[in-house]
Amino acid sequence: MSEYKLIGGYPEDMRKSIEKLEKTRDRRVGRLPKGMTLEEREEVLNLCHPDYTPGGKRKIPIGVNKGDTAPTEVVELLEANPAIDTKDIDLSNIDYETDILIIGGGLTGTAAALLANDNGVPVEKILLVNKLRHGDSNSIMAQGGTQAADSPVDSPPIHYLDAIGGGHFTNKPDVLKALVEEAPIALKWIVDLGVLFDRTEDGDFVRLPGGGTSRKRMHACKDYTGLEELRVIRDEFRNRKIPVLEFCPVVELLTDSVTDKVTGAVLWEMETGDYKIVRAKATILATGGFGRLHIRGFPTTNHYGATADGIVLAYRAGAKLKDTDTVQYHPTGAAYPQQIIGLLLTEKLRSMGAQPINKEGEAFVYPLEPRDVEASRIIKECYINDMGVTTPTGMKGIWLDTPLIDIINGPATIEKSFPGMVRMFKRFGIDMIKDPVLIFPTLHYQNGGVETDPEGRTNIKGLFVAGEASGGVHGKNRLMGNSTLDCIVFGRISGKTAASYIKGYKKKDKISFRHLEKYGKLFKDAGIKAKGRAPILLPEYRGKAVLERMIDVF
Amino acid sequence: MKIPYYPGCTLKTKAKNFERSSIAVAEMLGVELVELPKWNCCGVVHSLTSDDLIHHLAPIRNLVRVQEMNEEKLVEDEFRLVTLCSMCYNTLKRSNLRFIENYEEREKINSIMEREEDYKGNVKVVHFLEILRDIGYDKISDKIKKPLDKLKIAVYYGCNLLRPKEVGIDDPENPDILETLFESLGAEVTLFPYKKMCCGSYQTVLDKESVADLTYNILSNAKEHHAEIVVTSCPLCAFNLDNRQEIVRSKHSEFKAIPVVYFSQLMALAFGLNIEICGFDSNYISALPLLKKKGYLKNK
Amino acid sequence: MSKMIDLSKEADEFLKKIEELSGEKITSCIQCGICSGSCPMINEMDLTPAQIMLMTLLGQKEELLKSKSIWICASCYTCTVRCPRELDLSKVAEALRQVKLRLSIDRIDINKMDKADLEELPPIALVSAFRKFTG
Amino acid sequence: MVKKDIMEEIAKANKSVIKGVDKKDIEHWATIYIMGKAYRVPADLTIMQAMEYAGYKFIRSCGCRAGFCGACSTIYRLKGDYKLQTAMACQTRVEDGMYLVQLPFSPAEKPIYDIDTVEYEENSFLKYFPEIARCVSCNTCTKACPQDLEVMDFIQAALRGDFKKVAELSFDCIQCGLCAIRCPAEIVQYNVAQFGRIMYGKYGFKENEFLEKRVTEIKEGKFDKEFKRLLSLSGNKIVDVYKKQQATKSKYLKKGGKK
Repeated sequence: MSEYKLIGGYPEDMRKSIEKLEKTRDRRVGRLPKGMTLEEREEVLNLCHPDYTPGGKRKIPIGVNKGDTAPTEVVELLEANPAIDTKDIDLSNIDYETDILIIGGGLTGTAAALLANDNGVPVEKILLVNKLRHGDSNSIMAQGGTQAADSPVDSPPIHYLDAIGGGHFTNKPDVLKALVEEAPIALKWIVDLGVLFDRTEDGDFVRLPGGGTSRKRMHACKDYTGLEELRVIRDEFRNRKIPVLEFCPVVELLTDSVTDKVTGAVLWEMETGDYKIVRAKATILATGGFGRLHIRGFPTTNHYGATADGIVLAYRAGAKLKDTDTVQYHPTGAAYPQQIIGLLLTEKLRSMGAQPINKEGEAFVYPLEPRDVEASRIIKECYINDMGVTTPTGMKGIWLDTPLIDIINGPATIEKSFPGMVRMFKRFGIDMIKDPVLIFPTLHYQNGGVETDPEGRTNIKGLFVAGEASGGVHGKNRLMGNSTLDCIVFGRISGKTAASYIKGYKKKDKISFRHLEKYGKLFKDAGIKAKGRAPILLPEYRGKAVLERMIDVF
Repeated sequence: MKIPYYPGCTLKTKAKNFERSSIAVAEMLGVELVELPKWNCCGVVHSLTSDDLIHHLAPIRNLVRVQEMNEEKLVEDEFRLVTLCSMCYNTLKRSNLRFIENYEEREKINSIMEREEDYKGNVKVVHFLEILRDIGYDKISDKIKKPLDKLKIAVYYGCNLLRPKEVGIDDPENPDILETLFESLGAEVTLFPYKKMCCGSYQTVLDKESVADLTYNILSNAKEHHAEIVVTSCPLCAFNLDNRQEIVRSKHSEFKAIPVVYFSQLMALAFGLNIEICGFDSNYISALPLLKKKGYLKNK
Repeated sequence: MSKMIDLSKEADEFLKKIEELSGEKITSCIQCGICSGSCPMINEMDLTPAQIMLMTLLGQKEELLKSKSIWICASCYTCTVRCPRELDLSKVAEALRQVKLRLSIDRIDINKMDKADLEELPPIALVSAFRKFTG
Repeated sequence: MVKKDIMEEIAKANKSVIKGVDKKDIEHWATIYIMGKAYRVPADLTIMQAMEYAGYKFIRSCGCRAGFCGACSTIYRLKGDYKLQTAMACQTRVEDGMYLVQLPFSPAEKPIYDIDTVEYEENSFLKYFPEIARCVSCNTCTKACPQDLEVMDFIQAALRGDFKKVAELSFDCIQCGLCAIRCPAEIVQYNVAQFGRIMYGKYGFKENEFLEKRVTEIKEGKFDKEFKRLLSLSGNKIVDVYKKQQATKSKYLKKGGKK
């Protein structure tokens, strides 16, 4: 359809650059640029990382974290009006009475439900609600793997050090300890549930390195790790017949008017426009991250519903946030073709030998620096050194020399290890087994979130948070393979914590919008006016022309 | 000699002993049964209506695999496809005949299969018993280590090996291929008038009681003629005659169980093959007590 | 001079349909009864094979489709081999079953099958039964 | 100064991906028919992006937008072609003359089983999915699969109880439901596959000795002391320990890689 002539999916000028890359390939095999020192890392971060460069951020004007900085896009949501008008909602009519309300059905929420059930909460006393379908989440898109220190040369403390260094020593130590220590236990749990990790011929796990890891501890399921993990635990969830609501996002939490405890939530049935009231003894927030806010104008790897709902809801209810100023940009998002810009090309590609290469065919960075460092260095190569490859739509990118993977690991490795990726590029006419692919950093992960303790508790009673929505465990940068791990470990922990929390639960708390009244007052006190509404639930991709001609009939 | 071999689903599940013993027996006779690299359900049972082409996709696909095996040199110019299960044999063979004869219908099938290579109509479906007949009973006798002369055997054909006429491996009314085989193995083959009477086949799913009645009639007839063991070549007959004895015994207290085994199991025994290969432990009514009594298991 | 049987239009259409589906010339049946005599399932049947042939000839659709016999035929082909007019009765039975199955009226409810049976039965029994009893 | 420009440049280059496509940037167009209605859309978009350009805002039929979740199953025909084709809307470029509709849901009840007590044996598939015995090997499922999986082959493998083959052939299944909607035997292939994979994962391998050992070590508190030490380190001390550990990297990561 496109008018420019494509050769193997690429236009002529990009082809020319590929030819240069092919010429240097042989001498690059097995020879990598040196890793950066901590000082060099610091320098490139300050120069090129979207978090460190000026702009794009503001101070949070009200609430618990008043004065902390966060991306403008996030602050705007914290300054918004509630999505609902409380006058429309009748709290005397409760639709669902439950012990544990779980918001979000990715790996975290699903694991939490199973563990709550394992710890004595009957299935009919659990309710899992989803904005989209059960399983529509960032979890399902995780490709690379899950870290767990189970090999004899590795240990949870070694894992701990790798993660805390990767997080620039800003991780909450006790929470991180829980993550790495529970990792092998969580791994065993999902293996026993039937997750098919990659295995060697003798049946042992294949363990791979990741950016910033000093041991091989990545457990992958080809490049469908999150999909496989999620569908397995979701199948177990379904076998137990735990109640679930789909297309029913939470649009506001409910709190007790005296104690400020979180005591339930208002759901909005997206397809019918109906509100549903849930009263719960404990609420687990597992709403994931914020990629679809497109912070600093970056494309994202995230799923359609990743719109920071959790942060907004929890913050209004008085929960404390942590590390909201840092965003993880994955070094290798797709930069070409246009149809897949921003989609994830897993770090595992580099774990297995693919190298970032500039337009002149030269390697310029050690392929497995921590993600923020790697991403910054790629941005620098494109926009400061002007060594990026320009696409027909005006994007700049760097080659990821994928054919090296087969050269290093033997023929057919790419096909076997990255079937999803090969398939995606094939659909757009590109053969990543023969040709490199073009990459550029993409918005990937919400490093911060609602602050929790090692048990998944927040500063608000009755509110538990786990997974990407939580903050602290990864500090200001997360390592590959620690996100699916985070989801499973803290999903499990929060389910267990919530189960023991409700055991001591005696009197029936009220449900109210008292926290909204309080939050509204903060605006008044600060002399600012709330703008727009949040949570936004879904991003807006209809073109300008469409939005301008829209008639608001409802 | 390498021949393409079609196992069928039951030989990979409930009738593993049939497959294992047959492959071993074939090997003793210099025949390698080469399993189709990829195969699907044979499409059993043969679809009998004139317009129902979709049910012939399954058998024809398997025949295409034989063409591929020749192209890929997995076998040398060998277009026979051997089956062990009588039902698979019947289904594959009848579809094959229909589409060899009817070019127009074959083209239609080919166009629906779309992604497959076209079926050219050059495959011949044969039953393993026919291969044995071709090898020659003398050669089979030469391999005997333990003659079956201490056993009184009733041979049971069932339906699918014999009927309809155009697919039968022998005379549909007066077959003797199994008798000849077992006589060449030294056995005493008893008279068995009910040897080609239907066992009830798939009715066993809907109505196990009436299948048990048929089983009772068939096996009683064998026992009246002093048979001690019954052999068959069909896993569904085997299931009905063997497993359904449980119901028979609950209805007829005087009925004494009689083992029903695959012909290949006894061949393997006669050839002196390892007792595990014979697979007697996975029949429902065990033949082991009988075989022990007759002295076949002494040297274990 | 024999009297002609005058079939109603529906009866005639039914006969034609069964002849087309089965590919058998039902009018050539001479009602000798060898089929009934050979049938191993005869004890379970409400209509004998010969009756089925005659009633098909007469286009007695309702009675035929109600009968147990069309489902009890196990396609053993004994009658097929023995018919002096070389008619394939198993094909006629199949055609009758198909008339019903093509209206989405199954003989067996797979959902209600006993789990223990499903574990015990050889796959070949299930495959063939579902071919014959479900549409 | 320079630094801020970088971010602006990046945002500019990505504008169409983030804010939706602007008409004035488009050179090439295609006409597609969404449920029969014609829309002129930019020719370089995926079906999903094109529908959004046309003015649809998704609630259903849109999930990960990257080919992993199976939410955006789409069926379509091209002009002058009788063939009914399938696609994931987020992974397929529009073509001129495409007649399409999305499949928001695939109705199918999943059988319930207890993975701890279910038998890992050949007939287990038939016990929970007896309808697989109705497969006529028509291959429609395989043709319908947007992931290009050999769906018919794994259903056939299920019929003969081959867990390993089911798991391997179905591994890339995103459970979009297109096979199940097309199947004349009314089999729900993705549920069969899920059961097969779980059983194979759970029962197909022996326990991993390293993992078992590590779990025991953790429960016995083997690492408590080391953690206590690490958690007590502050400031530069933890940085030093980290640096030291990173220096061991090459020793542990090198072996086994190159060929």
